[in-house]
Amino acid sequence: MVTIGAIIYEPGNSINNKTGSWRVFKPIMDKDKCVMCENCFIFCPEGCIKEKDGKFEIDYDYCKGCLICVEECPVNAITSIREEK
Amino acid sequence: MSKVKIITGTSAAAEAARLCDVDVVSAYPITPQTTCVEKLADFVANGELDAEFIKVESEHSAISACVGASATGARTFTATSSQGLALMHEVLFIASGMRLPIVMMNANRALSAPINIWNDQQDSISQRDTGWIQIYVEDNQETLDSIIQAFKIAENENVLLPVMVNLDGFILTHTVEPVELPDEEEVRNFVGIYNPKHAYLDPDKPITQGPVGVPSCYMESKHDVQLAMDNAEKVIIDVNEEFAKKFGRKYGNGLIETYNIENAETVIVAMGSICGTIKEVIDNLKQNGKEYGLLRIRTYRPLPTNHIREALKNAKNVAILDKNITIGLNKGALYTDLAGILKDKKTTNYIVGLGGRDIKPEDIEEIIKHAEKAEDGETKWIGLNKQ
Amino acid sequence: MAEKQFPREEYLASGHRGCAGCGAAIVVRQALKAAGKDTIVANATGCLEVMTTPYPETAWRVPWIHVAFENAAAAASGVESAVKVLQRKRKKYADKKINIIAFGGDGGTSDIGFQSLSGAMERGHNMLYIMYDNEAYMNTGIQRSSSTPLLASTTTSPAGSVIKGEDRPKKDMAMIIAAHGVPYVATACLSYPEDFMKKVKKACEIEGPAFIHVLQPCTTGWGYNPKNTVKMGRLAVETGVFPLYEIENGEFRITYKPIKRKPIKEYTQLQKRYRHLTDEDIEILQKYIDEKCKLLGL
Amino acid sequence: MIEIRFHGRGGQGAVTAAQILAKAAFYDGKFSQAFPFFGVERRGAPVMAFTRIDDKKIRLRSQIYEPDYVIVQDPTLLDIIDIKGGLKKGGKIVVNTHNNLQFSDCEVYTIDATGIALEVLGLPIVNTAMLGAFTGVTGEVTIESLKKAIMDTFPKKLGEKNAKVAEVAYNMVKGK
Repeated sequence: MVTIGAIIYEPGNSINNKTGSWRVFKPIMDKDKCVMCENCFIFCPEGCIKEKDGKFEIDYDYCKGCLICVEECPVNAITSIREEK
Repeated sequence: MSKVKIITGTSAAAEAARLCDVDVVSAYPITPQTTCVEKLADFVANGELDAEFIKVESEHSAISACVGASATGARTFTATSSQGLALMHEVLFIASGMRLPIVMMNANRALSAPINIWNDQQDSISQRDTGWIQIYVEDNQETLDSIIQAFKIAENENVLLPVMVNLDGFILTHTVEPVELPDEEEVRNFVGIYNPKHAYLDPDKPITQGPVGVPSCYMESKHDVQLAMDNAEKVIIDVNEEFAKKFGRKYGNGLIETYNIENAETVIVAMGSICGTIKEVIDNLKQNGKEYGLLRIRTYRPLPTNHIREALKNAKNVAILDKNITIGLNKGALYTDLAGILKDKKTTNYIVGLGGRDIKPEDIEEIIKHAEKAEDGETKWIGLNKQ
Repeated sequence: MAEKQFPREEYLASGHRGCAGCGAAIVVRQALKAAGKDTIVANATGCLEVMTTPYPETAWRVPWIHVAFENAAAAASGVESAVKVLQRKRKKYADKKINIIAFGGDGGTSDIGFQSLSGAMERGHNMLYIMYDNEAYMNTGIQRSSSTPLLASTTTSPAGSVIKGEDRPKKDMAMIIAAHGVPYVATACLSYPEDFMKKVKKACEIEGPAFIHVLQPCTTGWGYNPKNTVKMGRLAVETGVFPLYEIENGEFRITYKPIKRKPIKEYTQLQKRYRHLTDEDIEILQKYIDEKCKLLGL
Repeated sequence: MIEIRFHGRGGQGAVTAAQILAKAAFYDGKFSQAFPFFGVERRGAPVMAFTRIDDKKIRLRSQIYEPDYVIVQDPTLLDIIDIKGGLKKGGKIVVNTHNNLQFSDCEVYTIDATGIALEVLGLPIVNTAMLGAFTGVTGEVTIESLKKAIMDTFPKKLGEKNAKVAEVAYNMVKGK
């Protein structure tokens, strides 16, 4: 069943698509090192770095492993490892 | 209170849009449509119509803005002709695919080259597969009435398709004749206020319109448009009836109109203003004891094939007139559409009135004579200058 | 840092199908954080549209419409007019101020959508057009657009033995739109989110048409490691390849001035599209950029 | 059904005249139709317009080839156009000229419409004078309806003046 005019009524339902499976490299965040500069947050193409209890964490369901966060972290709080599947 | 005015077809179209209280008009001027948008601009400038008039820079943008406005939930009107309609081509599919009930007046005009501003129906016929309902009118009164009906048809929840009301360029657009303007309040009660349940752009209820139609949904989406077209047949009939009850005028059953068809062995099938001339000829011949009939196709899309077959059940010779030509087949589009459903009849095709070539009563008589004697499937160009 | 710099609301949901390291997604996230919830988006055909809306999935949490490639500005014109008239006639939107934002790529903006954009800007619609510029037709496989920079190699301006990539300089869209006399024009880059978001806010607040030309590095089209998307944008600005400025009611202002411009080689050497350039070619490019920067006072 | 052909030059209001006549006939309780012969002509070029009047609804959509009447707004057209072309036997022609004219097989009426227009209107716009003359000569519409049609075609003051022009021309030919 397609809706009339193929209109999508569920905003942001792309979250059903878990893009984390695309990942080859995996960023690892050290919350203790994090200074909450918000660089990783604002530069993440996936919007998958989220603030929880005053700290940022990576939602691996969607992280595609581009590693922009690793590159942009000024305090080296994020490092990367090979994804293990 | 209704009142009668002596006005052109384009004025009748503009008056209809005003009566329907359209919210957004987006149009680009092109001969012979111009006086329609000029009049609408006047209405807006003088406060007679509370609408946004978008003075776009092309027909492509005209229809694109209509799509944007209609998708937002506004009642939307545009008008164009010929090259302008051709420029809209790709967006016409989008309007129907997105199920937006835009209403358009199209002044039927020939397509270039050579450039020609005069009447034929090649422009709208060339858009027959775009998913728009197409109505072809016979006179200026029908232009006005059809645009009012068009909004009611387009916005019907079982339809939700755009409608193109086609009137012959110059022959109707620039001809003045008496047109009854119905009472504004009555028209507004008849069409109601457009308040779409399916398409709107509202930050409180965010929806996504015009997504990527992946192969797993595209066919279904197109099939739905076809189903909506099927539904439109009944809605057009109902709206025509309801309109007749309220305003005292009707156009056949809304889909087709028959004239003197019961006892006629030879029946002409045609669309648009030429049908008036054909009726005159039929009446004249009747005085000499000869019976000929006319089947006027009012809605070309959806093409009411069952109604057409039924109307022609007693006919032997069916002469199909086309103000367009499918080059490479030497047939008009109406003929190619109908030949398949009229296999048990002798059908002949007449290419008439291209690029403003006048169609005289004698031409109609010639067609009738030819249709009676011709072989099945013959095509004849009428009024072609011989060397 | 105690103060939260950027809004936490996400109007572009995760799960979209952009490449890892996609700049377009960053642009949209930043723009919508600045514009806020009461925003309607019109989107031209392109990467952004395709990657965010394969039916039945959408990444958008604001009302969104896509019509075709060349008409995002025209469609947005229709949306803007409809919002205006529906507020006036039908009391819809509860008298809220609604931001109308059109997103178009460089092809959909500077090439095929140029006419409809010019029309919309000239007509004075109260809307913001954001050109997300990745400097080629990335959606169809990296063909050159009029926004492709000088000497960049694309699939239709390939670096060959006779011709060294794109032979025409980049079309200056911001200045062209400024010539329309619109109240607000700016350039921006995703690597400078405060600057970009401030500009988006301003553009939304200003009555009338606004245009922001935002540079959006593209990992696939430019040929660099995805982790470098932000770095690449920063280098474009630091080298003067992409200056950041705004023109507010006709007044020109540089919004970011590098203390000392970096040599463009630092920018080009990280990208596959410039891999064919010799030192002499880079010299030509450097000269061209120097002249452009001089004109702008950089 | 009667059919009327107007000859004029672009800008002289031949199309408007055809429309006013259609309106006048409608006010008389008849059906009518008016349309231009639309070419690519610009201001100054010869133009044609047509009016049909009938007691019943007019359905015919072809151009007019055999008019009952011809109205010639500009005497200089006489040399370049076959204004009599297709005129029905016994048909009438009304010409704007201060000269005497004679044609075979038809009645010709002349009137110095330009003179009247200049005098009453102060402008050489002759279409309403020609309509007044046509009405006086043929009686196909009433002068009252013609004046009403003129009044609601133009803005108030101009409408009054043009109605006056029509009346002067009407009286001049009436009973001639």
